[in-house]
Amino acid sequence: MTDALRAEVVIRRHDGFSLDVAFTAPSGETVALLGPNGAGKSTLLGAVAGLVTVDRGFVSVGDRVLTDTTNGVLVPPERREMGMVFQESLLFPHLDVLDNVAFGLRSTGRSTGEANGLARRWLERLGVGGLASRRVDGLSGGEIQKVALARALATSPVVLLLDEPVSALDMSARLETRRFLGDHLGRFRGPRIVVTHDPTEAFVLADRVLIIEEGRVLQEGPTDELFTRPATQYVADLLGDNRLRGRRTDPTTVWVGQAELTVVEGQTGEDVLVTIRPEVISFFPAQPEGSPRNRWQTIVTGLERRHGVVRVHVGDPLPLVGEITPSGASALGITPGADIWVAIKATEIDVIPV
Amino acid sequence: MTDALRAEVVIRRHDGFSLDVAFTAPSGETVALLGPNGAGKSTLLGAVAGLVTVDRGFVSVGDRVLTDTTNGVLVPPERREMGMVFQESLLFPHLDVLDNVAFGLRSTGRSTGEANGLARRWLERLGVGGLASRRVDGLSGGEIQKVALARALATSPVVLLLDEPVSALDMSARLETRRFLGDHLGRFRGPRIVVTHDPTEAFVLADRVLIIEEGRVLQEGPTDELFTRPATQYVADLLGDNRLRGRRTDPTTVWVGQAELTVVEGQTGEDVLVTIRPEVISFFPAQPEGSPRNRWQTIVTGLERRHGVVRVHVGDPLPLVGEITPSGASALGITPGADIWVAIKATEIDVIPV
Amino acid sequence: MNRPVPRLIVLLGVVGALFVILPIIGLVDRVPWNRLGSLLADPVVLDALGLSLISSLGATAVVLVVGIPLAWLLARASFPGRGLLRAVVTLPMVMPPVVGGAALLFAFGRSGLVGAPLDTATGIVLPYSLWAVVMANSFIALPFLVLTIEAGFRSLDSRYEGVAATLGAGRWTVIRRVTLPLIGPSLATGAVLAWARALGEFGATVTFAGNLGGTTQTMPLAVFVALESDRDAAVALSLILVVISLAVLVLLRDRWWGAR
Amino acid sequence: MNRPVPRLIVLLGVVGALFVILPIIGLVDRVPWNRLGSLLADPVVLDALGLSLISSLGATAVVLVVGIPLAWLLARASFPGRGLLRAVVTLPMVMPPVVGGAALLFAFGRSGLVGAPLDTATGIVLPYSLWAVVMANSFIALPFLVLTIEAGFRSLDSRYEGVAATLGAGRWTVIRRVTLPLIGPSLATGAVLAWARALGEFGATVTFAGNLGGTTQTMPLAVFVALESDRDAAVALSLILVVISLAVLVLLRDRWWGAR
Amino acid sequence: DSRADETVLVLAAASLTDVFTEIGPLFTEETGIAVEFSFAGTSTLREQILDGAPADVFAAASPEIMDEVVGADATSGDPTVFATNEMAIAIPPGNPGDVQGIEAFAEDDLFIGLCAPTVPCGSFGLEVLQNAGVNPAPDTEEPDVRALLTKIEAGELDAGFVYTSDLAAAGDSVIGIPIPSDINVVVHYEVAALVDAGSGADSFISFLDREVAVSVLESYGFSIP
Ligand SMILES: Nc1ncnc2c1ncn2[C@@H]1O[C@H](COP(=O)(O)OP(=O)(O)OP(=O)(O)O)[C@@H](O)[C@H]1O
Ligand SMILES: Nc1ncnc2c1ncn2[C@@H]1O[C@H](COP(=O)(O)OP(=O)(O)OP(=O)(O)O)[C@@H](O)[C@H]1O
Ligand SMILES: [Mg+2]
Ligand SMILES: [Mg+2]
Repeated sequence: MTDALRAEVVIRRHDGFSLDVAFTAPSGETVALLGPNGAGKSTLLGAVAGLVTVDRGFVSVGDRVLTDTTNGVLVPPERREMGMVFQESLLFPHLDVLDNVAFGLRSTGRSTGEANGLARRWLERLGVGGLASRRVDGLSGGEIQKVALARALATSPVVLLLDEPVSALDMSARLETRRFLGDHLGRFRGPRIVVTHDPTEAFVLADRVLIIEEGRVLQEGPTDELFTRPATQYVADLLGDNRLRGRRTDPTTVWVGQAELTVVEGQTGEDVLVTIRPEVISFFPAQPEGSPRNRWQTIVTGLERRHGVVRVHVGDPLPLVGEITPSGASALGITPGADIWVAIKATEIDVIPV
Repeated sequence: MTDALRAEVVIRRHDGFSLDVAFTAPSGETVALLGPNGAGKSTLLGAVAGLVTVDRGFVSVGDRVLTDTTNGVLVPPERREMGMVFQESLLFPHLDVLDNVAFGLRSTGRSTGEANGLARRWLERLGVGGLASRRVDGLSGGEIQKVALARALATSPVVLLLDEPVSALDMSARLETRRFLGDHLGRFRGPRIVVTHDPTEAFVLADRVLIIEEGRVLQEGPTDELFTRPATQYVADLLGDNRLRGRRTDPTTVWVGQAELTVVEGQTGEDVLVTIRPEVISFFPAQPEGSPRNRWQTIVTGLERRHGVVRVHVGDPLPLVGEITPSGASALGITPGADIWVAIKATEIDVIPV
Repeated sequence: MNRPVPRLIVLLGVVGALFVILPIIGLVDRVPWNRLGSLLADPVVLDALGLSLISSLGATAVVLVVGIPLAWLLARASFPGRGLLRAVVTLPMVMPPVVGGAALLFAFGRSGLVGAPLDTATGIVLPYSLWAVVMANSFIALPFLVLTIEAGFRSLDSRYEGVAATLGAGRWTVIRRVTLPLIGPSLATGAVLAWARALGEFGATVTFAGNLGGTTQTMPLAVFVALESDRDAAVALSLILVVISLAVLVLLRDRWWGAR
Repeated sequence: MNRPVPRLIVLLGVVGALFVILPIIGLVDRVPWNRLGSLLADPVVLDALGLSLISSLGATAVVLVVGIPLAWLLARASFPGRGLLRAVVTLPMVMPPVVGGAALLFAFGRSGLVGAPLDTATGIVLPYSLWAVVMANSFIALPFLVLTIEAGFRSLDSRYEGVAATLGAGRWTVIRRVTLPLIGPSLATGAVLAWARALGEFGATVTFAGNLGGTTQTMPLAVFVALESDRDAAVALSLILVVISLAVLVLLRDRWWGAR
Repeated sequence: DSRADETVLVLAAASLTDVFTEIGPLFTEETGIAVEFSFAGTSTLREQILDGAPADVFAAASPEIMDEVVGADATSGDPTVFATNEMAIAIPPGNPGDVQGIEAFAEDDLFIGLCAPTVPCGSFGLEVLQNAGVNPAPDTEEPDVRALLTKIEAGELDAGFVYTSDLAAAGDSVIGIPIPSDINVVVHYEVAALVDAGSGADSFISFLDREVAVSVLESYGFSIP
């Protein structure tokens, strides 16, 4: 933990947005930064890198204080040794691809020859060695992102800040780059932060996850813990399962918002986290008879096919996602907007006191 | 089919890249355009929209010929009535959010008041009504993409061309926008093309899929057909399953590249498509005993967690992906780079002559 | 991030500013303040002031109308001799203005290349009129506008124009609502340079248009004539010119420069 | 997409170009070609040519050194009176150059605000030297450079500078390798405008630096002197000036304008 | 001798350019003193002198400006008249306006040029017109005689007043019509040494009265008082 990144950042904007986040990214670990659009993820990375003015804040790497508003410390970005991949990539339009990647190397004192050699190797490592002499403005979206990644990694920074580094990559390049990043991040000794919207990415790349929303930390912790115990609906949604907070009003009844669920017996009056795995939800065209204790009519709000199953999103009174086979879906004639009955056995609902 | 979009586009660039694609997008249907980075997807959309010069080509919507190099027809982009969302969004930096969305409406003759009213409604529909008076340069990546989408949809174009319209959106916004797009696209009468790297998106949004690679069409067809019969490795990879081309050298042996597979009996000498569903692949820390006829040692090249299962990618001699439970994965201690044994029962391998 | 401005930049910038400010202070220092009132009431001065404003604004309008298209062609169209054309357009800046005025006479004067046939055909003689003043000012001011705006066109990301076209904006709508606003800073700068240069124009004007109070005598001409006999008046008139342009330029505040 | 250029743009552009080209043809038409050789061999002319090149390039260097920082401050720093400072910097364009020269005398002349103490302290007298020519040229050329470059700074996407900083580039590296290249077209245009204006400078130079053959007599001054007596020589000298600047400007080919 | 490395700097009115350029070498040959000239408009030279320009001699085309300089104590001796000039009518070759005499200056449909009343050639021109009883209809009032001459030579004006010395210098490019001496005016060119002038200043001033200088002055159309 000697070279952990510590950051406390407070920013207030005139338009009402404010950011107030504190976190620690241990050395040698990857933190995935998740959150909805406009949550403040890019702003936070900018503040850590010293590019965004903070109203109040503290940033340090190990013993080295980079920002400390109370003591007036503000190390400029170029001396923070932070490699950053920007969300919009921002390749230098006046330089070709190789010079873009060599830029940091030359800025930090290497000879042109050495810088170009290293830059070329980085481009090759990212599978875009052939673009070295290309102008930036003819590159495809994915090519741009790979070059931007090479540019940030080439300077061997102490801290890595990656703002959606693979969003424009095609699936196989994404997998490859992710694998490459995983490898690279594994060998990289410092702390690293990866902004992503993709839980898979978080799971594969990150040791810890930091979730922010509207400029506040919603949850933080080791990846596994977070995936098993999401604290909020947003986090649960993000991870794709039905995890809901509710309250047990009598031994076998839990209220989640407007919905009453019958569950396995427990202690009345406690706040609980309800988890309903998508597979356990059954759908029927009309009111079903039989064992399931929870059944209600609702409306299909969305359909998704993911890896061979159809994920059915339903609306009020309890927004849930269930999973059925494609053939089941077509037999039921499920389409967005259709009325449908949902059934869940009480024993299939996990209820954990919180 | 009266207003189908027909396009034949031939472009040759000095750097060796060439595009030679022909396709039809039927009216009222959505075509997903998939392909690896640099395949020519954005270039193709640009050519259809009249923004990119073609060396040879023909573009028509219904009876209306928009490009016809043999007859020297070239309708300028502003009279093609094509709504386009660009990969880099390209919001006008000199206009605020509302004016960006109102731009097209005003350009096509509406009064400022009417245009602003409509624009405001589109922004609200996309969940960013609150940004109306914001400058473009402070928007987050996701906000930018939503505004760009509103801007393109607001002009009620005849053809929609969407270049990765949701890549910067967070998961729930993506789902929502996708749902919204699905809705909107469903009501939209003309042809529409969506570039995406996400097969789920293609599956959910598209009626047809067009896959290009290195400027050539690899496969085209209705979404379902494509998902069940991908023609190439790239397509199979894209869809996540193990579909491989091989050759049967004796009744029960198929060679796929360097790998020999024992399969159910068939006709010697035929070319076959081999499909191995990820679930049927078993993994062992050491050489397994027992029924599976196919077993070999390999190396883990990647791990992905997708919806509750761990997808294990393995390398030579046969790159495959298998799926196991997280607990199984941790019990086996699977990590990238680990040695592992793979076993597949012969009866689980589908072999289809091609 | 608001980083402190590097000292060297401040230092050099201040030197640059002083280099302009000190002479102006020197000028203000010599102004015969007590005579300013009577000079400002002098109809000759008022005429000159009016003519200066009209002709400099007229010239600015002329160079905007022909200069923006010319800059567009230089930046965007490719045709043989483009580099040469750009260089030729720059020449009015390099020629001593008196020579520029003579060249205008050779071309548009009564016995000039174009002027002689024009006189024969229509009886119109361009020199000695307000038109001539505007022409002389335009000739001298054009390069400033063209080169500045051409630079603007060149640094413009032309993809925005494509975006506008897909949104249904025709050629002219794109130019009006996308291209020109995007090159706003260059446009404003070019116009200001052209206007200011036209306002101070002396040599070409006096040579091509002559100097007749009330018809072609602009402020710089009045200053020059006054300088011959009445130095204090000349300084005072210069001050008036300076104050007026200062007022106009300050009114074109920061945002007119079109910060992105 | 290579769309045909709109006719109106071509038409206006051609009008603009002809407006410059016709007078230059008129000028070329009057050149006494047979005397060109002997004029070019005349040591007075050669001196003037050399002085013009030295002083205009010197002035360009001076205004680049102080003008870029000044433009930077005007575009980026915020301080009270910024709008006023910008307007003041524009003034040398507006003043008749002869008045500008007089203002320079008032400030830096032997009995000027700064010149008098300088003379007393060090015995250095600025006017009537090559330094004075460079100063006069710089004074007149500065605004062109500053305003053009300021526009460049304003349309620059400053995020690129942030990117460069995260890659380890210090203040000066960023300026040298990102900021200045990105405003390349403006920089080139500003420098060309300043150089061309300095090359053609007459009024301020003759007033502040005098007209001494071999010391302060630049080409425009030589043209002035020739105009007194030998009109043909004056036209020929102007042509030489025009051809030289044409050559330089054509050599600064398209790509020097830094197409993005 | 000690004069060899001495240089006289003469600030001279622009209209003296030719004649002084020719006299200079004669002066040096005769006295061994080098001479340099700085030619500019008389008023520009005034600015430089009032600022303390390190010059030795001032040769002005305007007695008024000379008076101003004297009044500012910038001269070391009294100014002396070394040459005179007269006004003449200049018309372009071919005489497109069919100008026969001073009466043409009143014709509205001719293009008539004068110098501005504030400059010497303008005030003298007005004096001539007054003497002739002609009410002029000028189309332009040029800031100096050179500008006027440019327009006449280019055929842009039908007639204007210039100095006889200008006619001599212009050669065939303009035609001169003399003005009867009863209505003409005489123009005085004055020269004076400046304060702090070197000893060469007086040598130059007195050289202007010598026969060699006088003949040069006369060859350029000047008269000697
Ligand atoms: N310069 C700015 N001025 C005003 N508001 C800004 C500025 N920069 C960002 N914002 C606002 O601050 C909020 C946070 O923006 P930020 O870019 O950090 O979001 P994000 O979490 O990265 O979102 P996304 O996933 O869409 O990229 C947004 O609402 C954005 O509009
Ligand atoms: N103006 C141009 N000049 C030269 N090459 C270009 C130009 N535009 C695109 N290319 C090249 O053409 C190829 C196709 O580019 P295109 O942008 O169409 O790819 P894409 O399929 O959209 O990729 P991505 O998924 O990465 O966005 C790329 O290799 C790209 O570098
Ligand atoms: Mg962001
Ligand atoms: Mg693309």
